[in-house]
Amino acid sequence: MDFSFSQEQDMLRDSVAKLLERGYDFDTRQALVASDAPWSADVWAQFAELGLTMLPFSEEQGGLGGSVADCVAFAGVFGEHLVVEPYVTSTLLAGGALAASGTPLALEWIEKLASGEATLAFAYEEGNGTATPEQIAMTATPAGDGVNLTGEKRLVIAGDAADGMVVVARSSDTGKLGFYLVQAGADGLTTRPYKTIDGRASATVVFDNVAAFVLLEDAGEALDAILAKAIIVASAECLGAMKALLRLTSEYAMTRKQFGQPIGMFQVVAHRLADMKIAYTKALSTLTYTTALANSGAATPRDIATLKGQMGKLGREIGEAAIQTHGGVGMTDELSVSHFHKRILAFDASLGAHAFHLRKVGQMA
Amino acid sequence: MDFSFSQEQDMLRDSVAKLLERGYDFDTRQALVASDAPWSADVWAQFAELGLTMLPFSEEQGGLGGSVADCVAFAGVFGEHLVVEPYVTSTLLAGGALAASGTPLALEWIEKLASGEATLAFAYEEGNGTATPEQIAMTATPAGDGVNLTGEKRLVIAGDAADGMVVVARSSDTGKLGFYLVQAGADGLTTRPYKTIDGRASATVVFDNVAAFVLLEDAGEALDAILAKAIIVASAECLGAMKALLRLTSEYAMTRKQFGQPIGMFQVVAHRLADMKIAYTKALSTLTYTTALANSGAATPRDIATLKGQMGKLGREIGEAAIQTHGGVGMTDELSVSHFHKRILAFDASLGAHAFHLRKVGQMA
Amino acid sequence: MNVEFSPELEAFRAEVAEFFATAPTPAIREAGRKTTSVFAPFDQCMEWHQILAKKGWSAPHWPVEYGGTGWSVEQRFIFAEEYRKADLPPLLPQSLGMVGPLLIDIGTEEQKAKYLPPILAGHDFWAQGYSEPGSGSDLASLQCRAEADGDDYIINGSKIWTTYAHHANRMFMLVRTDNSGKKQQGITFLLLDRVDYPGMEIRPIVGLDGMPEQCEVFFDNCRVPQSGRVGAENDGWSVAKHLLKHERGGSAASPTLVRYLEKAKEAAAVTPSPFGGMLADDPVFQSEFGELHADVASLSHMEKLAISGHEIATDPAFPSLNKTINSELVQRASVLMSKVSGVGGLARQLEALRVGSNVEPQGSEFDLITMPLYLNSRATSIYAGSNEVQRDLISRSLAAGA
Amino acid sequence: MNVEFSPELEAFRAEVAEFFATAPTPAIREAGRKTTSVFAPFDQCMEWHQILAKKGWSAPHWPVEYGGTGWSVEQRFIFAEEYRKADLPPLLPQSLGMVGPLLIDIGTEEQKAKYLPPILAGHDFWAQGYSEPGSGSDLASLQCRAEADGDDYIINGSKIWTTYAHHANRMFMLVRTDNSGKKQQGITFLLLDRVDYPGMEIRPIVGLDGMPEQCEVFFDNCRVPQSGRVGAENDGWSVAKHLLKHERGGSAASPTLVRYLEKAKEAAAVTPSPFGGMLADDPVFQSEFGELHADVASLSHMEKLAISGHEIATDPAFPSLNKTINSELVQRASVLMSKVSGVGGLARQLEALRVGSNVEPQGSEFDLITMPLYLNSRATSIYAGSNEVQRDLISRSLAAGA
Repeated sequence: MDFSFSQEQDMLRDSVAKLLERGYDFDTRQALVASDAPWSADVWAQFAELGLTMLPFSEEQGGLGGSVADCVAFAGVFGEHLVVEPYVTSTLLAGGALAASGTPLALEWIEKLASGEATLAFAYEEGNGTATPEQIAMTATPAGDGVNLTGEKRLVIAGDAADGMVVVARSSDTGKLGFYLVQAGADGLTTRPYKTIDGRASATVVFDNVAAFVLLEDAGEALDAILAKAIIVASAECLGAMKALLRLTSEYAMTRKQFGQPIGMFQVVAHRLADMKIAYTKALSTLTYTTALANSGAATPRDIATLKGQMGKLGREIGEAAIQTHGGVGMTDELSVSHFHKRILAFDASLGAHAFHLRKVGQMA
Repeated sequence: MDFSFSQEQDMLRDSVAKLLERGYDFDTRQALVASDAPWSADVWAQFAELGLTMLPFSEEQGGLGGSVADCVAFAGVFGEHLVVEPYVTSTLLAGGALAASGTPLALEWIEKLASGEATLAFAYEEGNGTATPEQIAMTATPAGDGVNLTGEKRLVIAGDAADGMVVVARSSDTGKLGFYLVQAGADGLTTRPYKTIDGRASATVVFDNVAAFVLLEDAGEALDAILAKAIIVASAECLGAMKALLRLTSEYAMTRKQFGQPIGMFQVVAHRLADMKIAYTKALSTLTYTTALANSGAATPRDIATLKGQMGKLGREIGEAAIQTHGGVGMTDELSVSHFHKRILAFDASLGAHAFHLRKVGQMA
Repeated sequence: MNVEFSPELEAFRAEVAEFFATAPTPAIREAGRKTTSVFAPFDQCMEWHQILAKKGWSAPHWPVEYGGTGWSVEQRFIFAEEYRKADLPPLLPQSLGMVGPLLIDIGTEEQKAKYLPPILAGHDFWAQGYSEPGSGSDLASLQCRAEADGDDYIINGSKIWTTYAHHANRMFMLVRTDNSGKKQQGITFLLLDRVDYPGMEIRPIVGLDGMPEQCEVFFDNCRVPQSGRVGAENDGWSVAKHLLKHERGGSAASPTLVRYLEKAKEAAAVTPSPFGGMLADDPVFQSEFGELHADVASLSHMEKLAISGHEIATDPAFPSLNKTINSELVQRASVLMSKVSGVGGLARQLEALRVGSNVEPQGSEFDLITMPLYLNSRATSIYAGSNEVQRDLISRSLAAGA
Repeated sequence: MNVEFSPELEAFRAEVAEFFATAPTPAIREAGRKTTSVFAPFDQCMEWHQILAKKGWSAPHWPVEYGGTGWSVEQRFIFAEEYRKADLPPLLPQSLGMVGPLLIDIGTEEQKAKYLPPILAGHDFWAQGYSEPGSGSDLASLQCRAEADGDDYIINGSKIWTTYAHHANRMFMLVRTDNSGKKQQGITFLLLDRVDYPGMEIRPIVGLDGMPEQCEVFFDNCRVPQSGRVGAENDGWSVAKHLLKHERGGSAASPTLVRYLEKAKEAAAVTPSPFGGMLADDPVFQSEFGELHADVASLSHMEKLAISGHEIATDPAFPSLNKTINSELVQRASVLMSKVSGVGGLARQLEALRVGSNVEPQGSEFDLITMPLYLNSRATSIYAGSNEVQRDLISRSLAAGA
C-alpha cells in the first residue's frame, strides 16, 4: 500500500497553489462571483497552460494520460480557494464522456477542451430523485443520424456559458442511457441561467426536441466510470474546503475572546474543534484510500458510494461547526467561512446526497 | 387545559412513595432481584392494601374506576425505586384484557387480581418483529368451548410465576386477534424462566396445543386500547427512572472531583447535564400532555406512538449520559445508575422500540 | 388532567381561519410564503400587523387592559396554528414580545402611554441594540458608552446584529454608564425615540443567505434624552434580565415547526425518491420525518404546559430550555426541508425571493425557500444568547437543585 | 498511490484462513463467539495465545528480533480480517500491546530477557495498575505510594479498574514516589513479578453486564523489589506517555467492527421487520447500516494509512483520534446489534454466556451477546483516557497548529 503523492504530483499541486495564491484571493473570487462573468477566462487559460485541461485525456486522444490521483493532488487547492471554474464538469465529466465515445466528433471536441479553448457542460441531474442514473427521464428519440432530446435538466453547471453540452438521456428505442452532444444555442433549447449558492454559473435547461449528435449509445458503464472519477476529484475539492474551515476556525477560536479568554479555551468549543478534526481525519483517510484504490483499478461502486457519502456528511458537520464557532460573523457574506460551507453543501447535494450514498452502501454491504 | 394532578392523586402517590421509601431501598431491591423470588409478595400485598390492584377496574366490575392519570400519578415512583412487581403486565395488561372480556370467567379473575390474591402474565410479544400486533403469529384453533394455542411467546413477564396468563393469539378460523386465558401449568406449556436485565421475572413460553379459555374473540380494538394505557403507565415508570438518573448524575457531578474541581464544572460535563435536563423536560411534557389527552378520551394512535417513541429515545439518551458522567463507577453493578439505565432499555425494547414508534409517527403524520 | 375540545373552540377556530382567509392582502400572503427567517419581510409584515391590530389581535399575550385578547391556552394555540396554516408572516418580536411587555411591567406611566399604543397598532418598530463587535455571548462586557450631560446622554460606540435597524423608527439598547464595578454593573437600559439622531449611523450587513437582515449601528457623540431610561441608571442588567421573563411561558413556536413539517411532507409527496416512488412514501423519509415530528410534538406539549401555568415554566432554566429546544428543531426542520429540495435548493435566487418581484423561481416555491431558510436558521443557535450560553444556564439550574 | 492485490497475498490469506479453521479448540471457538468485551474470556484466550505463539503469530506487530512476523501492511490487515471472520477471541492487549512493546523500547536487557519470552508465549498475563478511586481521568493525581526501603519499595494504597487482575500473574503499575513537585512528577513505573506479594489483595468488581472483568487491588505495606522499575525513579509519567506511542499507527480495530456489522446483518436477515419482510431488507435498517458501515470504512482507511506510515500517524493527536473514533464506533455497532435483537436481548443470561456451561441460550446465539456487548461497550468511551480527555488532547493539537 502506498498512499503518498509522487514528486510530480506534488509539483503540479504547488504550481496550482502558487497560481491561485497569486490571483485568486477571497476578495478577487468574490468580485468574480458578483460579476456577470461565469468564471475567469484568464484563470481558465492558466489552468490550460499548466496542462490541467489536457491532463486526464489519454495520450492517444491527445492528452497527458494523467491519473485520478494526479487530479486529486491539485483539486484540494481548488477547494481551498473556492474555485468556480468548471473543471470537474467540463474536463472530467463532459470530457470523460467524449473520451468514452471516441467518435471523430468527440475527438474534435477533446482537442478543444484539452487546449482550453472550449468548455462543455454536462447535463445530467434532473432533480432530487435522480441521484441514481436509473431515474434519468430525459428521452433521446432517433432522428436521422442523431437524436432529438426532450426533457429538463437541473443544475447544469456552465449550461448557459459553455460552448455546448454533453447530455445524458434515455433512448426511446432501447431504454438505455446514452451520451449526446448539443451545441450551445441549438433550436428548442431554453436555458435559465443562475448562480449557485457557491458561486458557480449554472442553469436549468429545458429541451424541446433538440437535435443532438450521438456520442455513445450504450453509456451505462462509461457513465458509472466517469461519475466515479468525478466524485473522487470533487471530493478532493470538498476536502480542501474542509481543511480551510478547520484552519480558519481553530485560528478564530484561539484569537476571539469572550468572558476574558479565547473561546477555544471553553471546553465545549474545544471539543467541537476536536470533532471537526475527527471528521477531517476520517474524510482525508477515505479520500486518500479510495484514490489509491481507484488508481489500482480496484475501487468498487461501494467504495465510491462510501466516499461520496462520507465526504458530504463529514463536510456538513465541519461547515456547521465552523459557523457555530464563528458566531455572528460566521453568518455574514463578508467572511469566507459561510462560502466554504456553501461549497460543501453544493458538493453534498450534487451527484446524490450523502443519505443516498450511505443507504446504497447499506444495500451493497 | 389542565395538567395538574388532583389532591387524591397526589395523596396516592405520596402513600406509594412512603411505602417504597420504607421497604424498597436499593439494597433491598437488589437482594430481592438476586433471590429466587420473582418479586416481593409482601410488597404486592401492600400495593393491594393501598388499592392499586383494584384501582383501574370499573366500579361495575368491582374496581375503583381509576383513570389512567391516577396510575400515572404513582407509577413514576415505581420507576424511581426500580420496582419489579408486575403491575403493568398483570393489573393493566392482563387485567385490561379481562375487563374488555367481561365473561363470568373474566370477572372471577378480575376479583382475584383486584384483591391482590392472584397475578396474571400477559403473553404478547413474539420477538423483535412483533412490535406491531399485525405480526402476531401465535394461533388459536377452536377446540370445544375453547381453543388450542400453538406458538412461542418471548418476554412474558411473570410467565413462570403468575397464576396464569392472558395470551394474545390469532384465530386460525377468522385471522382475528383474540384474548385467551391459560392456567399456570397447563398441558403443552413449556416455560423457560429468566430474569430480565432490569430484574423482572420473565419467561419464554412455548405453547404446543395448549387448551385455553376464550376471553374475547375479536380483541383488535381492545388490544390497542389496553396497550395504549399500558404504554402511558410504563412511560411514567420510565420517567421516574429518568428523574432518578438526572438527580443522581447532577449530584455526582457536583461532588466528584478531578483536576481539582467538581467534574460538573467542566463545560462538556455541564452541557451533558443540560442535555439530560432538556431530554427530561421533553419527556415530562409529552407524558403529561398525553396523559391529559387520554384522560379526555382524545389520545390518538399517533399520540401514543409519539409518547412511546420519545420516552424510549430520550430515556436512552439520559441513561447513556448518566453512565458516561459517572465513569467507571457507572459501569458497576453496585451503583444504581446502571440499573436505572437497564430499566429504561427494557422499557424501550418492550411493546415496540422507539425507532418503530417514531417511524409509525412518520407514517401517520 | 384534561384537554378541552368544545364546540365553542371549534367556532373560534372557524372565526380565526375565516379572518386569515380574507383579511391579508396578496402581498402579505406572498411575504408569508417567502419568509425564510424568524424575521419576515418588513413592509408586508408591518402592514399585516396593522390589519391584525384593527381586529384587536396583534398582541394576544398582552394583558387585556393594554390591548391583549384574554384568550385561553386553547385559543392561543388555535390562533397560532391557524396563523401558520395560512402561511402568514409572523409579527416581529422586538416590539410586541420584548420592549412592549417590559414597559407594561416596569415602564413609567408616561412611557406606557407614549410607546405601547403605537407598538400595538403596528406603527412603531423597535430595534434591539444589545450585542457589540466585542461582546457577543459575553453580553455584559459591552462597551458602548453613555455619558450624562444635562438632561441627555452622549453615546459613543457601536452595536451589531441589530436586526432590521435599517427599518426601525425606534430602538432600545444597553449602554455602559459606569466602568468602575463588576461588568454587570454600570449598564443602563435606554429607549431611543428615533434612530436618526445626529451622530447615529446604521449600516446593514449582508448575511450568508444574501439578505441584509442584520445591521451595525454606530454612535458618534450621539445626544439622546435621559428620559428614555428604563429603570435606574446602572441598573440596566437587571432590566435586561427581567425582559427574559417574557420568554417564559409565552411562546407558541411549535405551530411554525409543524408548518415546516407539513411543507416538507407536501413537497416530498411530489418529489421522486431515488429509490423509486415518491419521497413521502419512502420508509427512510418517513422515519426521519416521524422522529422530528415527535420531537416537535414534545416542544408543543411543553409550550402548552407552560402557557397553562404548569410548574415547568417556573424553573429558572425554562427560557433556556425553550430557546435551545426550539432553535435546534428549527435547524433540523430546515435540514429536512433542504434534503427534500436536493439540487433544487442550490440556485441563489434573491430576486425571486423579493416580495413583489414577480420573478418566477427556478423549480418550485418550496425549493425557493429551503436553502435560505437552512442558511438563515444557522443563526438560531447563535443569537439571543448562544446555545452554549443557554446550556451553561441550564446546567447551573441543576447545580442549584432545580 | 496504489493498493496491492497480488496472488501472493491471496495465498497468505488462504494460509491464515486454513490455520484459523483448524488450530483452535472448540472451547476457544466458543470463547470467540461469546466475547462481549474487548477482553475475551480469559482461559480460552490464553490457550489460544499459546497456540498462536507456537505458530509464531502471537505478536505480529513486534519487531522480528523479538518474535514479530515482519508482515506488510496488507498482510497485517489480512491476518486481522481472517481472525475476526473466524470469530476467534482477541488476544489481551495489556501484555502484548502495552508492557511488551514498552520493554522492547526502554527496558533493560535483563528485563527484556526475563519478561518478553513468556509474554510472547502466552504464559504470562500482566495487569495494568493505573487508575485509582480518586484518580480516573486525572490520572496524574494518583496517590498509591511507594517508599524506598533498601532494595525494595513498600507500597500502600489501591488501584481500581485493573482489568483481569484476578487472572494476572504479573502487574505493571504507576506509583507515587514523591509528593513535592508537580503532580506529573514523582510518579514511578513499576513491574511487579507476582500479584501475590504479602500485603497485596485483589477483589473483582461485578460490572453492569454481570461480569467480574474489572478489579480493585489493595496494597498494605506491600514490599516489592526496586529492580522492577522501568526508567528512573520519579520519571514514570514519561514512561507511561511513551507507552501511548504504541497505540500510534499500530492498531487494526476495524476488522472487529466489520465483524460486528456482518453479525448484525446476518441476524437481520432472519429477523422479521415489524413493517413486514426481513429486517435486512428494510430500507431504514439498510440506511442505518450503511451509515455505520461507511464510518467503519473510514476508520479502516485511517488504520491502513497509519500502518503504512502516512503522515496522519505522526500527528501528536493521532492516538486520541484513533481511540475516540474506534470507541464510539464500537458503541454504535453495539447499539445497532441490540436493536436487531430487540426484546430478545432483555434476558440476563450469565450462565449461558459462560464458556463450557452448555446452557442453551434464550433465543439465538446472537441475542445472547448483543446486550452484554452493548452494556460492556459503554466503557469504551470511559477507559484508557475518557473521550472527554481525548477530545481535550485533540483540540490542544489544533491550538498547537497540528
